[in-house]
Amino acid sequence: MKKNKHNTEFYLRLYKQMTKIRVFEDNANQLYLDAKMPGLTHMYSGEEAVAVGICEALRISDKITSTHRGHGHCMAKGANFNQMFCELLGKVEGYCRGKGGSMHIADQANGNLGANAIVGGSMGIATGSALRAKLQKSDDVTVCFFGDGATAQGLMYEVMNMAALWQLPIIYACENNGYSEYTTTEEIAAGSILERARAFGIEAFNVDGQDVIAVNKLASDLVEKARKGKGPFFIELMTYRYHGHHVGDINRTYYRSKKEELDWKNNRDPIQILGSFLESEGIASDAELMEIHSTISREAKDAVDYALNAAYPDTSEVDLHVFQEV
Amino acid sequence: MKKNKHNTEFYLRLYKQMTKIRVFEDNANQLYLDAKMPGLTHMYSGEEAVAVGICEALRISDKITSTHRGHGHCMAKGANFNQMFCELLGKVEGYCRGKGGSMHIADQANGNLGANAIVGGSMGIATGSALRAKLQKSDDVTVCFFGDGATAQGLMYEVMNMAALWQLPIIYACENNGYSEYTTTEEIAAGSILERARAFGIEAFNVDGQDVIAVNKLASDLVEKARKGKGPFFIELMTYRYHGHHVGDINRTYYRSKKEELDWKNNRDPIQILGSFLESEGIASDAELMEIHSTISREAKDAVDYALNAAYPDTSEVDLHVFQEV
Amino acid sequence: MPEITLSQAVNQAIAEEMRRDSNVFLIGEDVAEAGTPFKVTSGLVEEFSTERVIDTPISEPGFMGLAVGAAMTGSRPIVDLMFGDFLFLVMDQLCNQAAKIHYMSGGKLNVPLVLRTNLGATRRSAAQHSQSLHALVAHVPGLKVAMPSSAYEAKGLLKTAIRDNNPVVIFEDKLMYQDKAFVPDEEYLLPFGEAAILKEGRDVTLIGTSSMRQVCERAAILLDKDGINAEVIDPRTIVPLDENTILNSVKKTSRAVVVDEGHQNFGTTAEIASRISEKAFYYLDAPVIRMGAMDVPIPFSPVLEDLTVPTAERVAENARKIVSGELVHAL
Amino acid sequence: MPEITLSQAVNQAIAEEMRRDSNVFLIGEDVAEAGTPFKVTSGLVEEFSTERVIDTPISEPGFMGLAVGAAMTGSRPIVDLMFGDFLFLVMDQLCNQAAKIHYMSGGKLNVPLVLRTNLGATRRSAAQHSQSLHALVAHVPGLKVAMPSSAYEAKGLLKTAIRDNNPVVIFEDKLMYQDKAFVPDEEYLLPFGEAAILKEGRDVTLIGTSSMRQVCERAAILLDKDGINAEVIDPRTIVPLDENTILNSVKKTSRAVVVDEGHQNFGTTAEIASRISEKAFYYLDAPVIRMGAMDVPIPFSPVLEDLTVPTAERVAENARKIVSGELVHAL
Ligand SMILES: Cc1ncc(C[n+]2csc(CCOP(=O)(O)OP(=O)(O)O)c2C)c(N)n1
Ligand SMILES: Cc1ncc(C[n+]2csc(CCOP(=O)(O)OP(=O)(O)O)c2C)c(N)n1
Ligand SMILES: [Mg+2]
Ligand SMILES: [Mg+2]
Repeated sequence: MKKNKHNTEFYLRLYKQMTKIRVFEDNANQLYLDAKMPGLTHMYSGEEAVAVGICEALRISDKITSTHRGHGHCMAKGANFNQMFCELLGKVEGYCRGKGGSMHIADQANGNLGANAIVGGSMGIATGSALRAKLQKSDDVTVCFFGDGATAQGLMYEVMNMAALWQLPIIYACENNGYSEYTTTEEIAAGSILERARAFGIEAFNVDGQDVIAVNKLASDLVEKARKGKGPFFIELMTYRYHGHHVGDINRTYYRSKKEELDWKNNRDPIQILGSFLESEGIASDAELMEIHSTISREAKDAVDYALNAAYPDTSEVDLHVFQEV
Repeated sequence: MKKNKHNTEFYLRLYKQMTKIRVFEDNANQLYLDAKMPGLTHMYSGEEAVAVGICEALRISDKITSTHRGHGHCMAKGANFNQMFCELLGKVEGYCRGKGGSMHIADQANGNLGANAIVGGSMGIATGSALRAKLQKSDDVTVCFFGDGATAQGLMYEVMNMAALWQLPIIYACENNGYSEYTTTEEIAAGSILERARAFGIEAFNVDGQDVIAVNKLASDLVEKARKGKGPFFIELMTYRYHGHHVGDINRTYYRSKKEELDWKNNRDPIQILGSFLESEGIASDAELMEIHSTISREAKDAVDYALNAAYPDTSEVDLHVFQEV
Repeated sequence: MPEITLSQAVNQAIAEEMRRDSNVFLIGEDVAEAGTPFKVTSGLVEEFSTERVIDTPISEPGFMGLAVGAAMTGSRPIVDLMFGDFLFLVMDQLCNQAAKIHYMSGGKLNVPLVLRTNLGATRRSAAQHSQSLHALVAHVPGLKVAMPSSAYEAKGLLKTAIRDNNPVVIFEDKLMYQDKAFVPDEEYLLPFGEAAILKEGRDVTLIGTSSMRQVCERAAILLDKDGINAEVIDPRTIVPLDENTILNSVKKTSRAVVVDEGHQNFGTTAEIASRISEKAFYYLDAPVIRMGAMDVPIPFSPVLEDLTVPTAERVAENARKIVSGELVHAL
Repeated sequence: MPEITLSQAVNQAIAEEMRRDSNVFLIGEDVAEAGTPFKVTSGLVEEFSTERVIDTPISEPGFMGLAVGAAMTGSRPIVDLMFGDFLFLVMDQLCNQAAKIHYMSGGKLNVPLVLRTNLGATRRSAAQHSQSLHALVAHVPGLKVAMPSSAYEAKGLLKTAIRDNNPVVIFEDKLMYQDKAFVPDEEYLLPFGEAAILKEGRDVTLIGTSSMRQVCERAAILLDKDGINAEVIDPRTIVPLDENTILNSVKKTSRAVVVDEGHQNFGTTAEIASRISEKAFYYLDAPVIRMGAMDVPIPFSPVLEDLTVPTAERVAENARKIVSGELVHAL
């Protein structure tokens, strides 16, 4: 099936968005290795099709909640390099004035209610955002991103129950990357994750999280249904993280093999998969895709330089924003 | 099928145990109405077949955890009138030296790890008791009693997941009496309670909670399996509470009809159902059953008198048992 | 000025604010038709419908989380937590999320929610339904903590809480729901961080939060009979705490007894007493006396439970001792 | 005497107690092969197998509950809670259940469990991974609270905790895991409720818990240079609290600074300072100074985060002021 112009642009946009995330993470990792970034951070590389496929089905007024592995969600929902790198480096121009850091990036203007350093901690927030939409009779939809590990948190079942009882416009997006920290999903999840959602009367779907077009198609469908009051929904997206649990998790053969890692990187990379498709459909040539990559890399490098030279918050900020004054 | 001698005695025991609970509750309610009991209490009347059917499948070293509506579980697991009434009245001879009261009665010697005033609060405790049995390679089984309302607590899903992963010898017994406080189960539970357990890979069963023989048969089966390491299991027992949510909940037509109450009392009473069966099988006559009832009533009256005259704890007990000294 | 119960005062505050601002809604267990076990919210569902008076399953962490998310996106939820003891269930959503979101987002997001709950023992409800846990939330930056001591404060502070743009935890004394007080006909709000001086005095300052305000007032009457003139102060909110009113009083009286129904150890009395001892050091003629609840789980048996909470007699006795120079604790 | 890291000290304590008592087991997230993110429990699963070193799903309330039930029936679980911030998730099982069961059952049941977790900021981990929440659990009757300040204390206190028949929460300083200290070759236990006097002095008492002990020791060195002779005390456990050692010291020095990494408001410094002010009232020459962490969520940015925690310089500065009669706070 020959793609029409609209789809061509859209597919290129998917490609660019995924590339932006990958490039962002490569730079963040390098900042860590160069000891220029305070603390640790969790890389989204490998999972780009999940965030991009879903967020491209959303509009700006739709909301998302994100996780400790949140850079991808944040970029996919519209964030820019400068403010993100500034936040990662604790600079005042960051999305949270340097107060949140990697694990708490929020981008209110684009509808990102924030990353969360408590696994599963944003499930209530996401569901509450959907409740707000319903109370306001708005047709905004909220997407709650979380990992397979977060399915062990009881909070998820509490809020899915209420979302189902009250038919809230929310989509629970479980990024199943096979691991929570250093433990495989089989070791921590009995039964079936999809069946758990279904047992609460929630329609649930499994999708290849490396295929951005498949993800986007399913997400677009469900978002439209949720807008019409037919939510909630649940999606399990099968994916993989390329790096360690965090940037410092270098020696990981004791919990997963190099072979497995290589297999995903070589054969199931979401950017490559879309790239091959674009080439085979004649939408973009290899050179064009390379050009996209290098443009974005330059933008990222500029942003890194900008962030490295940006100012830290003034020390007087330390006790600002504990409370909002009226 | 003609019952053999063994069954005859066993059936009579089921009848007596259920009657004990009913009589206990009638006396407790009267103590409340006469303003002789401090605080409030939750009556188990109507649900006797659940506790008795299950606990009669257990031996003394098996454990149970109980709920705010816990008198039935406590009696069924072997407690005596004197210590129970003493506890309800805050007397030092009570099961907890008067410190626990109705909502915290525990009877360690008979394997009752305690009632709990936090809805769902004992689900972890019960599962931990089963973990202990497994670690010790003992074949003791633990039963966790809880209400339909407690299925809304996330803790349940966390511990069911671990019980399933580790095949723990535990039976989750959900007493579905149609209400949590003043709200019907449909209003608070989306989907299906049984499917929720199954989604965690736990075999789950539904049984008529007014039919003590059916309850006991299922429970005996599952207890035997659990002893052999085939746990966990889940049972949903359909039942009804005759009184209000607590003794003070008198005007309840706004949330359930008198007709509904009468229907359960007249047509689905667990003691009547077993009584009719005993008569029809020629195991006991109406007069014999009446005699059982009056004997137990006399025992209860004596225990009430005993408890009313028993001593309160000495004031020096107030700061005893905060810590166990070695 | 009509005399109404604390329960009615809370009900009025919620109704008035719900009428004023359509973003306000109420959520919790059995808050609608049942009007809560304490019948505090009766009638609200009839006026505002089940859309804005929302009955939940027994999922405290869950509906607390929902409220945080709704608040972040424009609602102003009032969460009804049936017993203060259930705070332990919602601590993550309250303290790791609600309290920190404004700060973590560099001021971009905020969480205007009110968590209404209660405190107070001697209701024969035993260890899991009798706790006074306000000191725990007061320790967490980002939460405000209000402790109304009568129907008048309950209404005025709750209305202020609902209009505050930050998470506020308000503790009602469950034994006081039927107690009456005069309340103005006109609308009024009580500001946070302003203590009330309920009785002026010159010999000793009695500081009592929530349920302990009345205990201090009764103690002051007992002391009057002995010719001891006590000043009685109710902080009304413990975060923010009106340090000035307290310090000014102690500078005048040179003596203080701090009374609170939370456990004494690591509790509210420690914070207030240590601030006085530090900041009014040169004015004190005697050690500041702390009187919290005993450091034991609340026992069921009435004969034990009644021992755990400060009484007017014991407050008066301690005040007498420090006024007469006979010390209570000093070694 | 070998010098070992705090991490090794904890590992040894667990291993020794698991060898000694087959009822002891370890449970938590990634405690087995991964040995926790801090590598504290590495090697234990090899010796004791996955039966006694149990990896759990990310279900803090759930495995905390399991530990309570296992403890009630004869086990002695050690629960590994990866970050102290996750305490907010387990508060119900810890505070409504574990802490109260012995009391509520009239002494029949008991809960011998240890909850190992950590505290400490300045690791650039931001607001949800940097809290020092020991004051919260110290407020709840029925829990003991230990705060080791070096490898030596970490081993000795943890062994005592494991043998205690009550629930004990032990807070390790996550910044100290690689810090070394001398530890005896022979087995030793450190009793609860006995403070350590780390340096004797006559001019001022510096009381520092956990991470703040080193801060106080460094402050004492700075003060020495000014000719001020500070006494340094580490309470080691805050429940039970060794009041006598602290009071005796202050009676000698007449001045005290209390330093703790928990938030200051309603925190540990309030409890210790108010006890000193009350019980050593007549011995004090200056107000007791409290220095807790700032009352703000911990910010990510290093330039802000470093401001939130007391430093040796600031402790010394405050001590100098009270010694010289120049007050810090007194109005
Ligand atoms: C409540 C809580 N428990 C534990 C942790 C520590 N932790 C951080 S990420 C993580 C694993 C999460 O796994 P998953 O949800 O699958 O997300 P992934 O890292 O795979 O994206 C854990 C255990 C935490 N941050 N919060
Ligand atoms: C955590 C918690 N939330 C709320 C309550 C108040 N409460 C006590 S019993 C009850 C209803 C429980 O319903 P269910 O589990 O079905 O048990 P039932 O009373 O029907 O036996 C509620 C909400 C509580 N005790 N604990
Ligand atoms: Mg994962
Ligand atoms: Mg029920």
